[in-house]
Amino acid sequence: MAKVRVLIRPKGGILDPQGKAVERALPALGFEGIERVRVGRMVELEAEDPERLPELCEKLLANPLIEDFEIENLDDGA
Amino acid sequence: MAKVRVLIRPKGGILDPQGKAVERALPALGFEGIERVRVGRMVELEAEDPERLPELCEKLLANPLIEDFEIENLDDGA
Amino acid sequence: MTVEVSRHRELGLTDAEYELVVEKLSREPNGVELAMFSLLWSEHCAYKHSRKLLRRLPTEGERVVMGPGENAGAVDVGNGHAVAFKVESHNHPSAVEPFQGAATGVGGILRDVFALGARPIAILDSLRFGELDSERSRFLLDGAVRGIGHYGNSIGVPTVGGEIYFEAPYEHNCLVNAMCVGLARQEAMVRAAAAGVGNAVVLMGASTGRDGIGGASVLASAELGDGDEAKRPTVQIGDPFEESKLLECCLELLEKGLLVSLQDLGAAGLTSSAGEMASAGGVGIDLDVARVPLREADMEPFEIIVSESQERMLGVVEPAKVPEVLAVCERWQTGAAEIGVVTGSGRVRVLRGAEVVGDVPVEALVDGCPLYDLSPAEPNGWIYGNRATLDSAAPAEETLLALLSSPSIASKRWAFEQYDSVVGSRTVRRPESADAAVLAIPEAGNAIAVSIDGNGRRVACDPYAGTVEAVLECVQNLACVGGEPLGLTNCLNFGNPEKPATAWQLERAVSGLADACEALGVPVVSGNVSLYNEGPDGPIYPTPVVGMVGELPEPGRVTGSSFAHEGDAVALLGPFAPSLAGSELAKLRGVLGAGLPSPDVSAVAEACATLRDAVRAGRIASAHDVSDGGLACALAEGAIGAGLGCRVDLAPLVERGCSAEEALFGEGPGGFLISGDRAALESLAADGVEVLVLGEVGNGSLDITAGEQALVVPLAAARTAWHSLAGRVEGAA
Amino acid sequence: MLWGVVQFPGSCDERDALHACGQAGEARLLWHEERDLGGLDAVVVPGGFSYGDYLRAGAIARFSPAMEAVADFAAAGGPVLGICNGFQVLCEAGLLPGALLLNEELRFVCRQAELVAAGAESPFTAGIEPGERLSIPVKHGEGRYFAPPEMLDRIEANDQVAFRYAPGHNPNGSARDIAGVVNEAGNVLGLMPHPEHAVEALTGSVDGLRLFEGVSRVAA
Ligand SMILES: Nc1ncnc2c1ncn2[C@@H]1O[C@H](COP(=O)(O)OP(=O)(O)O)[C@@H](O)[C@H]1O
Ligand SMILES: [Mg+2]
Repeated sequence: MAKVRVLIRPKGGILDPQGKAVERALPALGFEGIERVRVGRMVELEAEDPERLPELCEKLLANPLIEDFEIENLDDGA
Repeated sequence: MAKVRVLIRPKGGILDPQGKAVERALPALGFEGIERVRVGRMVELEAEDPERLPELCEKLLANPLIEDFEIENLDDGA
Repeated sequence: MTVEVSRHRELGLTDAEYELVVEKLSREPNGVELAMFSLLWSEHCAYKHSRKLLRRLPTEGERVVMGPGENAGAVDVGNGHAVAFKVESHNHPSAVEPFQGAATGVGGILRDVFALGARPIAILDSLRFGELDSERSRFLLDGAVRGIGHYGNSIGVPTVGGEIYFEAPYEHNCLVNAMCVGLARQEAMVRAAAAGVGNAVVLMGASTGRDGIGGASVLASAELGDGDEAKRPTVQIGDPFEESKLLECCLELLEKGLLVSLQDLGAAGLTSSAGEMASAGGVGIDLDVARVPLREADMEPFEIIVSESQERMLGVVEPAKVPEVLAVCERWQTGAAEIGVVTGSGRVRVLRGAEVVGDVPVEALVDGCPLYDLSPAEPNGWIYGNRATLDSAAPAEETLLALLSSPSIASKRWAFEQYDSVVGSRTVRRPESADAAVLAIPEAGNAIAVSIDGNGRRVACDPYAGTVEAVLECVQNLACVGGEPLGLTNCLNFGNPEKPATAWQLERAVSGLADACEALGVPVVSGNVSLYNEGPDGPIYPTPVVGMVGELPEPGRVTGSSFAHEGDAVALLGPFAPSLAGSELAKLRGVLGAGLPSPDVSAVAEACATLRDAVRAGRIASAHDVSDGGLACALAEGAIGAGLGCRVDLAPLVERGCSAEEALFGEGPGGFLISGDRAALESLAADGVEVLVLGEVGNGSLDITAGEQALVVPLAAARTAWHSLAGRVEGAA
Repeated sequence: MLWGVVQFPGSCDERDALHACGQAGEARLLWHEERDLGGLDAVVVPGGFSYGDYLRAGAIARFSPAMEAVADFAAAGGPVLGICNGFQVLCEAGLLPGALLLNEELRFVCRQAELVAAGAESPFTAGIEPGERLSIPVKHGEGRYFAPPEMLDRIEANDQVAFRYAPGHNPNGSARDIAGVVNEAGNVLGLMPHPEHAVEALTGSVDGLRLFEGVSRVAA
């Protein structure tokens, strides 16, 4: 089984209200100097056949119209 | 500014309804041999002072009662 | 022995209780048995400080189908149908993790209702937080509201009503009470009693993990080794998707007559469900923990039998029907495992495969816990703090705006818009459109009205009168939509009953509840008790929350709480005797103290009957009960909702001796603000109920005269104040 | 006129949809594992939370056997109505353009919404004049309509916008106030507001009934 992490983020240019909400909350908590916050999803899984993961991402885990994804292999010490 | 990625995942032992729902759906979609699906969140940001990020995670980005977080520095080629 | 002694204490059992366990078993309990006893003999499961008091509540009535003791109460709504309902608290989990705490609170009360075979058709929520200027209160409020919405919206049950109050004593111990209302065909309903020696015990729904293994974690640290992070008990996470499937599955099983009985798994998990089912049926149950589907493979038997993992139900099934039951579960993609059998032993035995790991008599486990008498003592005066935020010399206009924007009075739209209030196609009156929510019941050819009420501050001022008022407010809210009470549920949220002052509050409140129900002829069909609600500064306000279901014949006739037409007369109906004692204004001025006027229950009941008939006959255009903030706030609410001002003179109240302030802002039970055709309103007095015409609807402002005081507030200003909650929650966040 | 209402595990508005369809014809539930749509004249993919929607609303539901059959039904010109979550399912399945994102305010919102008919032609909008206003509830947490600007231009140029939120009534930050769109052929309509919750005066409004009656009239 291969251990894999899929990172899914809103496509550039699409309003990310979750990221904006984090940015808005920062000053009240006393955090300055934090920018470009983007909130996405992470899916971690173990797969027998990692070759098919891009297909899984395109079909199910991400919606290509609004999201980009990235697959990280966690086994080779990345 | 340091580019940083925060990975937030349900703590071990905590029910992860999202991961469970995805895992259950996979066989019907023709994906066999995928296990241990855990769904979490990813926050990417740029920070002037990355030292304070653990505090930010505990206070705002993650819920320490039910989530673990991990901070990845994206600048030094990780 | 010394180890054992410290363990039972850490598990919450007193030495005497532990001795009693040893006596009942005729030996020392092992770890599994100790876990079982400590949970079932906890306050939460055994009601050891409240059960004797609760015996005072009237529980019988012609329309009662199921009373206290079942998973929920149920009343007859006609045509072979029953309405099941219950309110329950999830205060402590919500104070730790408000989103999941509130979500699982909703999930739990839904299971109580569908355990009877009733399809949930409505949720109501009653919430208490510290003052809104506290960051912690806003965090808890936001989480709790999101959590309730998340669960109810996802599972497709409308949240149709509720209430939210903000008072400093709830700062550390918020209250999250959820009520569920369900509808059943009486024929398809089941009780929770296990029956039939040899019948199978089937666990349905989610797999079992280490959720909420509260006090029993002591055993975890003793038996599993300290510092084992991953094995520490964890917060319960709700999964409405799982519950949605479980709900449909259970209802289908009951419709098909495949279950002998059904019970939800709540506090203390399998132990309490199995124990209570066996006790109710006078039988025994064997459970094999090796057959329980687990989320984590390495769980110990004691963890499995006390786990509070959500979204699980326990069914008793005749052996021949087991395959069909499993097939229905399969179709709904809900887990199901035959984990045990009904026995004639009168014991709950816990097995791991062939090995017996626990064996206790059902009677000792479920009914053996000693019940305690309270040692009440009336405290000396007002035991809570006071904080002035409004100058007592403030002009009447400013006072009215301060009251309207006080978060306990301000519109709760910010909250209820986060709830789906329309799913199910029954919601005839949504939040804020009338004093009670109204749901059509075409199955019985009528409708029900539901409301949940309880002003803890007034109960703190006078636990007896305040609790009577909570019941009256609920009855009044139903009357505003033409509803007649069928039954009552309640949740008693109090502090530590071992303290004499809290014991006194509890004792007085239960007396008030009992007397009010008796006088009104409304049976108590279900309820819940939550004690030990305390913060570092002391107990919460004593907070009995009352939920009611009423019946009305024709939902199409229901009026709203806002004025309807320009030029309509405005009148006060009922025996309203306003006082500043315990009022929102007294709070803002920081002058709260002990004592409330005594309510006249039968006079209020008569006014309710008159109003109910008038609404049903379509004789009035709007009805709103006068509650928090007094007549001036009731008038403002009627006006804001309509976008129509009003011009009224409270002279009739002043003439009988009310001060201008009492007439404007005084509170108390028994008052209704009604509007409509003047002659029609006046004719209501023929029943002997007082009707005072005060003025008329119209003009763009609130124009109110009371003796020497006169105030004119533009409608827009009143609206801004009343809708200020969202800005204050979000703006500060 | 026989309507089919798709039922997924965890969906929750299917009974309401069934009730609404029942006022404009006959209706039956279509279990998510069914592939046979024989005899159906129109299909509703209802709102609710199919499969929990934990990943992304509608993401899992669109792969169900019933949805495969619905895609074929739509391709053959059959009328298909996706409401709320059903709209999301149809977008995920590529039967409708665009996607639905988290509400801009990041909160679930349930309220009566004012819609304006935007002129798209479809069986569902058959009796509704462009510019007419309808009062229909919305209730969703993920209903912000999104499509890239070129796609939005194209949809508008093709008259595929069926409903917009009336000015000042956009509850979720939807692009160009879009509340509902049709496919190019006009036989598939998706919208976030819930017409099935607006079919009786008793519960608030009858404006939603017109969408169901429209199809029945066209089919008759
Ligand atoms: N937490 C809540 N959830 C749902 N509805 C609420 C909530 N709080 C208040 N409401 C609704 O707002 C309206 C006004 O509430 P409230 O002031 O408590 O009414 P009343 O004074 O008539 O008891 C009611 O329709 C009530 O159901
Ligand atoms: Mg109230």
